[in-house]
Amino acid sequence: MTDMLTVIAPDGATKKGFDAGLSDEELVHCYRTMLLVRAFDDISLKMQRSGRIGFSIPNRGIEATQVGAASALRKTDWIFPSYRDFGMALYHGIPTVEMMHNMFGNAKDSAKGRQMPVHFSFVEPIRFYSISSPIGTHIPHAVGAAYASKMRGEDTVHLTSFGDGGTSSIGFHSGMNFAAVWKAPVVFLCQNNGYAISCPADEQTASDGYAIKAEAYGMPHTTVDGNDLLAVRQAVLDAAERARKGEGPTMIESVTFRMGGHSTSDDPTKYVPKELLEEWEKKDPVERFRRHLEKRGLWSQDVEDRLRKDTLEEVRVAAKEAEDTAKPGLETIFSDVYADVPNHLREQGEFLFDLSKRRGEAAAGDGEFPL
Amino acid sequence: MTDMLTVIAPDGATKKGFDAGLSDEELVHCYRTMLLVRAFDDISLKMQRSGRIGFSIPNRGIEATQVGAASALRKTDWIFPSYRDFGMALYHGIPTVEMMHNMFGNAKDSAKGRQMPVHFSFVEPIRFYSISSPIGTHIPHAVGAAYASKMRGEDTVHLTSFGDGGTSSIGFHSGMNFAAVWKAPVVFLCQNNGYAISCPADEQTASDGYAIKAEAYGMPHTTVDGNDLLAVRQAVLDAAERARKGEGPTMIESVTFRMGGHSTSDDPTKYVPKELLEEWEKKDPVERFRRHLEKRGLWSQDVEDRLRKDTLEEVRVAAKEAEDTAKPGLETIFSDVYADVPNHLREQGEFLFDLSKRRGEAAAGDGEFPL
Amino acid sequence: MANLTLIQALNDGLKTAMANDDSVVVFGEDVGPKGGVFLATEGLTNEFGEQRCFDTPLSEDGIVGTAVGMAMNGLRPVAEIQFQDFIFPAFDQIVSEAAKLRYRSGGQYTAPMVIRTPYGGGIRGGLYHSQSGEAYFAHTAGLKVVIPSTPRDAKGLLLASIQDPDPVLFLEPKALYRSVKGEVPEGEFTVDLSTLRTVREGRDVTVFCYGAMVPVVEKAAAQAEEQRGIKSLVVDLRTLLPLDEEGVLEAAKQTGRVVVVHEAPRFCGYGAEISALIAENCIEYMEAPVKRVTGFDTPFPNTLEHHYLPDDRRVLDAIEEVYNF
Amino acid sequence: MANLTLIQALNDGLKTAMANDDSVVVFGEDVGPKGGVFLATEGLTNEFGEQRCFDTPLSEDGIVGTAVGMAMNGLRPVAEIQFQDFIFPAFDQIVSEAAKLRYRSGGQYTAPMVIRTPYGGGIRGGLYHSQSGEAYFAHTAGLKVVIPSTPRDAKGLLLASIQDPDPVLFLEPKALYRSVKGEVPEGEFTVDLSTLRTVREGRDVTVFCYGAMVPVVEKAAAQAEEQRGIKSLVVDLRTLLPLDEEGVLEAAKQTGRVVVVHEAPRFCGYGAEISALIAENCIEYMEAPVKRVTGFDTPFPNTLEHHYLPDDRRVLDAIEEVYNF
Ligand SMILES: Cc1ncc(C[n+]2csc(CCOP(=O)(O)OP(=O)(O)O)c2C)c(N)n1
Ligand SMILES: Cc1ncc(C[n+]2csc(CCOP(=O)(O)OP(=O)(O)O)c2C)c(N)n1
Ligand SMILES: [Mg+2]
Ligand SMILES: [Mg+2]
Repeated sequence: MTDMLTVIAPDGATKKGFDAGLSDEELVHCYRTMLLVRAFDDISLKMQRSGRIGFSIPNRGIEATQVGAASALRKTDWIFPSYRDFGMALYHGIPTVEMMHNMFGNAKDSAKGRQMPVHFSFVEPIRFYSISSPIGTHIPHAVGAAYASKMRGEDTVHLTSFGDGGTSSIGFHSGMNFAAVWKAPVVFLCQNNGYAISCPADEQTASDGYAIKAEAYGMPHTTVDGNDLLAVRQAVLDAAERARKGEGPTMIESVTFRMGGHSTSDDPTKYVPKELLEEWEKKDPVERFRRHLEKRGLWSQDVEDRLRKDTLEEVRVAAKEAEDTAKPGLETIFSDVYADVPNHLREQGEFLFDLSKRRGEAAAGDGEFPL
Repeated sequence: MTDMLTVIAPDGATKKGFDAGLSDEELVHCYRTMLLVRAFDDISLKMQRSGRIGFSIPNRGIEATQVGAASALRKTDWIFPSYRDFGMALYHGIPTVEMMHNMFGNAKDSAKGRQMPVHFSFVEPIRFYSISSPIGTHIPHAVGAAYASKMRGEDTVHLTSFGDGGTSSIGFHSGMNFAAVWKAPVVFLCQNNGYAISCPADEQTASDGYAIKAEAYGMPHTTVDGNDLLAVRQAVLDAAERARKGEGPTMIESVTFRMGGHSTSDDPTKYVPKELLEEWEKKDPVERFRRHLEKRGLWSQDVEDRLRKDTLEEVRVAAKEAEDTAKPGLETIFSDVYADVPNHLREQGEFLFDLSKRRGEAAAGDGEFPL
Repeated sequence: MANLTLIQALNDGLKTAMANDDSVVVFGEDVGPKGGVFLATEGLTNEFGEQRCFDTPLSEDGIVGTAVGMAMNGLRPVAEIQFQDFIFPAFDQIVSEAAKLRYRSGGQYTAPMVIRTPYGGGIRGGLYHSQSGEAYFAHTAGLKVVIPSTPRDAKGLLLASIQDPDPVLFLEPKALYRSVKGEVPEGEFTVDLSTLRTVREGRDVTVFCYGAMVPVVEKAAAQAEEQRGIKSLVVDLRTLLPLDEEGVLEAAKQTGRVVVVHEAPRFCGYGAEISALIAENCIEYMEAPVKRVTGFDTPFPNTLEHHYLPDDRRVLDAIEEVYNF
Repeated sequence: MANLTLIQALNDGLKTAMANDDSVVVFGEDVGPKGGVFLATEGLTNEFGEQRCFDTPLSEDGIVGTAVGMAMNGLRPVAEIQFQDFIFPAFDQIVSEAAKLRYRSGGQYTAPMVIRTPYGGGIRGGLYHSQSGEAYFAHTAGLKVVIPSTPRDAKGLLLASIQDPDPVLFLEPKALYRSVKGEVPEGEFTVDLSTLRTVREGRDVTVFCYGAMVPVVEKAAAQAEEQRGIKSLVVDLRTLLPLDEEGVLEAAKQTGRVVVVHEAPRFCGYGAEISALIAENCIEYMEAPVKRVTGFDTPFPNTLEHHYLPDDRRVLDAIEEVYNF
C-alpha cells in the first residue's frame, strides 16, 4: 500500500510550524460541522426507524474527508458530490433545514419531493450539484462543467466525489480520461471507505489501492489519510492549486472507513468483520481532530458540550420544521420535465387534478405499497 | 515512452542462440500468412473501388502483430478479434474463401450475409469470435468465456484484441477490471497503431502509452515492438503461459502503425502527417521478417516470387468463388433471431416471401439507396 | 407445494436451477454473502460456493458483458442487476450484443443467459429506484422479456428462462416481493414462456396487465363486479417478448372492450403495442376504443408516487369507461 | 436561399449557430480535422478553432456525459455520435441524466444540449450501421427527439434544437445526406419543434412518416394517385417527442384511413404509439384500421437490406389496403 499523506498524529499533534491556513474560528467550524453531520446522522436514523422518513445514509467515519475537502474550496467552486457528502454541504453553510426538507421530500425541498432522501441539490451559497442515484454518472458532468470554466478563462475548480466502488463505473473511466486529455480543472476525490455496500476492496479491483488508477490516464494522484481532516484539506488545496494554474486534474484517494451501514436499509454485521470495525473505531476522525483542537487550546469539555447541544438542537429544529412543512403540490409531478409543460403533460395533469378532486385527498395516503 | 521488447533487429538478426520455438516450415508459414494478408488487402481494395464489394479494412502495417500473436496460441484457445485481425484467422488455417464469403455477404458466409464485410465469425479450426462493430464490447466477452474455462479447470487461453481507441471504451474498463479480480486466463492485446480513425494517441489519452493502463487494474503488462513478429509472439507466449498456470491476465501493448486508411471509406492524408507515414514505411513488418528469414537462409527471390504468386492466386480464386456464390435466401432475414422462429416472425417472413413472389425478384436490385 | 412469497419463490427457483445444473452461475452486486439487497440470492454462496454465486465489481456493463462470454462458453449465467434503474450502463451489452449475437454469427455463437432485475414503484424509491423500463427492451429483437406476478410464475418462469436458449431479461415486480404469497411446486418445474395467464374470467371487459399491476387490476375487477356487475377478463401477459399475439387478440375479441394497464409512462410504452395490435387486427370486434391506464409521461416522483402509479380506482374508472362507451 | 444537400444544410446550420453564439461547441469522434465521417462538421475546427470543434476519445459515455456538464455550466454543446448504433454506451447518460436533470433538481440544473447522430439503413451497413432507434428514446420523458427529412428542416430544426432549453436527440437520416437537395434560407432561421409538416395534400388516405421514409412515401403517394387515383395526405412528423398529438389526430380525421411508416422494427416501435393514439382518440372517424409499414422484428441485415427496408411498393400496397378496406 502506497504511504499516505498525514498531518495530524494520532495524539492530535502536527509537525512544528505546520500552518493549515485556517483561523481558530474556522478550525472550530470544521469540528462543529463534523458534530453537525453526526447529529444529522443520529436523528435521521431515529426518524427512519420510527417511520418519519423513509431512508437515510450514515456518514460516520467519513466526516474528516468531507469537511477537510470542503474547507479547501471557494464558494465559486463547484462540488459534484456523492450521496455520502453531507459534510461538504454543511461546511459551506447550506442550511440544515434545507437538507431536512429533502429528507422529508416536502414542498420546500429543492428537488420538490421528487427524489429519495439524501439526494440533495443546491446552487447557493455554493454549487452542490444535484445528486443522482446511478453511480459515477456525475463524474463526466464535473469534467464538462470544468471544460466550460476553463474555456471562459475562469479559475473555478470542480471537485467530484465518489466511492471506491465508483471507480468501477463507466463514468469514472470516461471522466478521468477526458479530464486528463483536456487538462480540465477537476479534483477527483475517491473516498475509499472500504466497502461498496457489501463488496470489499479486493472484490472491487485487483489494484493496490485506488489512487494508482490515475496512472491509466496520465493523471497525478495522491493518497491521503481520510480520517485526518487537515491532510485531506492539504491534498485538495494542492490539487485545486494545480487546477487553477491550468495544470489539469488530480486524483486523490482518501483512505477512510464506513463505520455505519451502507444505508438505513443495510445490515453491515452480515459482511463487515467485527475486528475490522473495532480497529477503525479507534481511528475515529472526529476524536482525532478533537485532540488536535485540544493541543491548540481550542477545545474544552465546555466547548464540547455546547457544540453537541447546539448541533443536536439545530438538527432537531430543522427536522421539526421540515416535518411540519406541507407536501409538494400535484403539479410538481408534471413541471420541470421540460422548461415548458407540453400539451400531453398538461392533459395528464388536468386528469390527475380532476381525479384527486373527485376522490378527495383522503385516498392519497402514503405507504399504500408493500415492502 | 517505456522501452519495448524487441527480438528481430532492423537488419533481421536475432540475438545469438535465440529460439523462437518455430520450425523452418512454421517460420515460412508466418511469412506467407503476412503476404496472404497483403494480397487479401490489395484485392479487397480493388474490388471495393470497382464496386464488387462494399467495404474493406486495410491491415498494412499490422501484419506482424496479428501473425506473431496468433502463432503463440493453440487451436483450443479462443480469439476475440477486432475487425483488423485478418492475419490471426489466416494463420490458423481459416480458409481464405470462407473469409471472402463474408466479404461478399453471400449464402456461404458464416454470418449469412447479415453483417458488413470483415465482420468474420468462425468456430473451426479455432474459435475466432464473431466480430461486432461496436468498439470494446467483445472484451468482457473474452473475460466471461475465460471464467468458464477456468471454472472447468481447462488450460484454455482467451486472447482479445483491440485498438488504442478501444482502451477508451467501457468494455475495456469493465473487462480489464473483472479479469484481474477473477484472475481469468485472458491475454489483452492492445494494438496501438497510432490512430483511432483520425484521432491520434495524444487526443485519445494522456497516459504514456497504453500498457500502463493495466496498472489501474493491478494487471501485469508489457510493451512490444509490434512490427517485430517474434517479439509479439514471445510476449503472447509469456502471457499465455501465465494464464495457463492460473496466474491471471496480462495486457500487452503492441506498438505498430496503420499504414493504410482506417477503412476503404477513409482518406488518411487528411490527418496523417506525410513524414510520419514515411518513417513507419521504413519499419515495414513484412520486410523486417523477410530479412530475418534471409539471415536464417529461409528466403530467396524464388521463394518470394512463389509465395507472392501463390497468395495472390489463392485470394483471387477465393474472391471469384465467393462472388459466384448465390446471395442468402430471404429466410435468413428471419432465422437466428431466436433459436426457434416465433409466430410474429413467421408471419412477417411469409409476408415478405409472398411479396417478393408477387413483384418478382427483379425489384430486388441492390444499391437502390443513395450515399 | 410450499406457500411462499414471490422473493422466496425466486430464491427457491435459483436453488433448484443450481442444484440440477452445475453450469448455472449467479452473480452481480452484493448477491454473495449479503444475499442481494432484496435477499433473492440469500444462502446461495453458502450452498454452492463462491465460484457459483459471487459479488462483482460495480459495473453493470461488466456483469452483462461477462455473462455473455460465460454463456457462449457453456455456462448458464444468471446475472442480477440491483435495480432495473441501473441497467442502462449495460444497455449496449444487452441490445447490441446479447440480443444480436446468434443472428450476427449465423448461430455459431449464442447467449443463453438470464438477467434478473427488480423493477417498478411502490417502495418510495424516487426517480432511480422505481422505473419500469420494459418498453426499452421489448423493442429489441433477439431478446426475451419476462415479468412474473405470482410466486408460482416467478419460479416457473425463472426456471424456463434459465433453460431457454436465448437471452432473457427477467423483470421482477419489487412491490410484490413480500406482499404476495402462494402455492409453489417444489423442485423442478417450468411455466412456458410466451403463454398468457388468465387471472379472472369475464365477458364484459378485457384487461391486460403484468407484474405489480396485476393485483391492482384484480382489486379493480372485483370492485367492478361487486359495484357495477361488470365482469372483467383479466389477462396477465407474463412474457412481453415474444408476445402471444394470437392469445391477446383472442382475449380482446371475447369482450370487444379493452383496458391495458402498466406503471411505465404512456408515450411509446408497452401498452401502445397492445393497443395498436388490437385496433389493427380486430377492429370489427371492438365495441369501444382501447383504453390505456399508465404512469404519467414524467420521471418517477417520490413523495407523490401514489398519485403517479395507476391504482384500483383509476383502473375501475377505465373499466367503466370502456364498458359504458 | 441556397440549394443544398441535407448534409450541407447541417454543416451550414452548425456554422450559423457557432458564428452567432460563442457558447456553442461541437465535439465527438473524428469531427475535428477529418470533419466527421459524413463531413457534417467539415471546416468547423478551421473556422472556429480547436476549443470549439474538436475530437474526443472513443467514448460515447464521455461525449454525452461531458456535454451534460458543459450544458449546465453555460455552454451549448452539440455532440456528435458517429452512428446511432453506437449511442448505446451513452444510453445511461441520455436517459438517466440529461433527460432527468431538470426534474430531479427542481430546475436548479438543466442540460440544454443537442446530440446529433446519423440513423437508418440504405448504406449497406449491416446490423450496426443501419439501426433506427427512435423508439428507445421517444419513451423517455425530459428528452426531445427530432428527425428532419429535408435540407430546409435539417438546418431550421437543428438551430431550433440548439436554442432549445432542453436536451434534444437529433437523428439524421444518413440515407438522405446526399440524395436530397433543396432551398435553404441563409443565416439564422428556425423551424419550430413539435410542429408537423404537410408533405402532400390529399383526402383519401393519411400517411405518417419521418426521416428517410419521407421520400419513399412521397413516391408511393404519387404512384397511388397516378395509378389508382388515391389522394394521400402525407405528414412528416419531424419532432417525435414531444409530439403534436392534436395535429396527428387532425390529419387522421381528415381521411379516416391511416398508414404509418418507419424503418425500425414494428414491435413496440414508434408507429405503435401513433396507431394507438389514433385508434383510441378518433375511432368514430376511422373507416379502416391503421396500417403499419415497418422494418421486420429482426436485427438489420446487410446483403438483403433492400428487402428489409420498407419501399414504395410496400407503402403503396398499404395505401391501397386501407383505401379499399
Ligand atoms: C450504476 C449503479 N449500480 C448500482 C447501484 C446500487 N448502489 C448504490 S450505492 C452502491 C455502492 C457504492 O459504493 P461506493 O462507490 O464505494 O460508495 P459508498 O457507498 O461506499 O460511499 C451500489 C452498488 C447504483 N446506485 N448505481
Ligand atoms: C462504440 C463505438 N463508437 C464508435 C465507433 C466508430 N469507429 C469504428 S472504428 C473506430 C476507431 C477505432 O480505433 P482503434 O480502437 O484504435 O482501432 P483501429 O481501427 O485503429 O484498429 C471508431 C471510432 C464504433 N465502431 N463503436
Ligand atoms: Mg465505498
Ligand atoms: Mg488504432
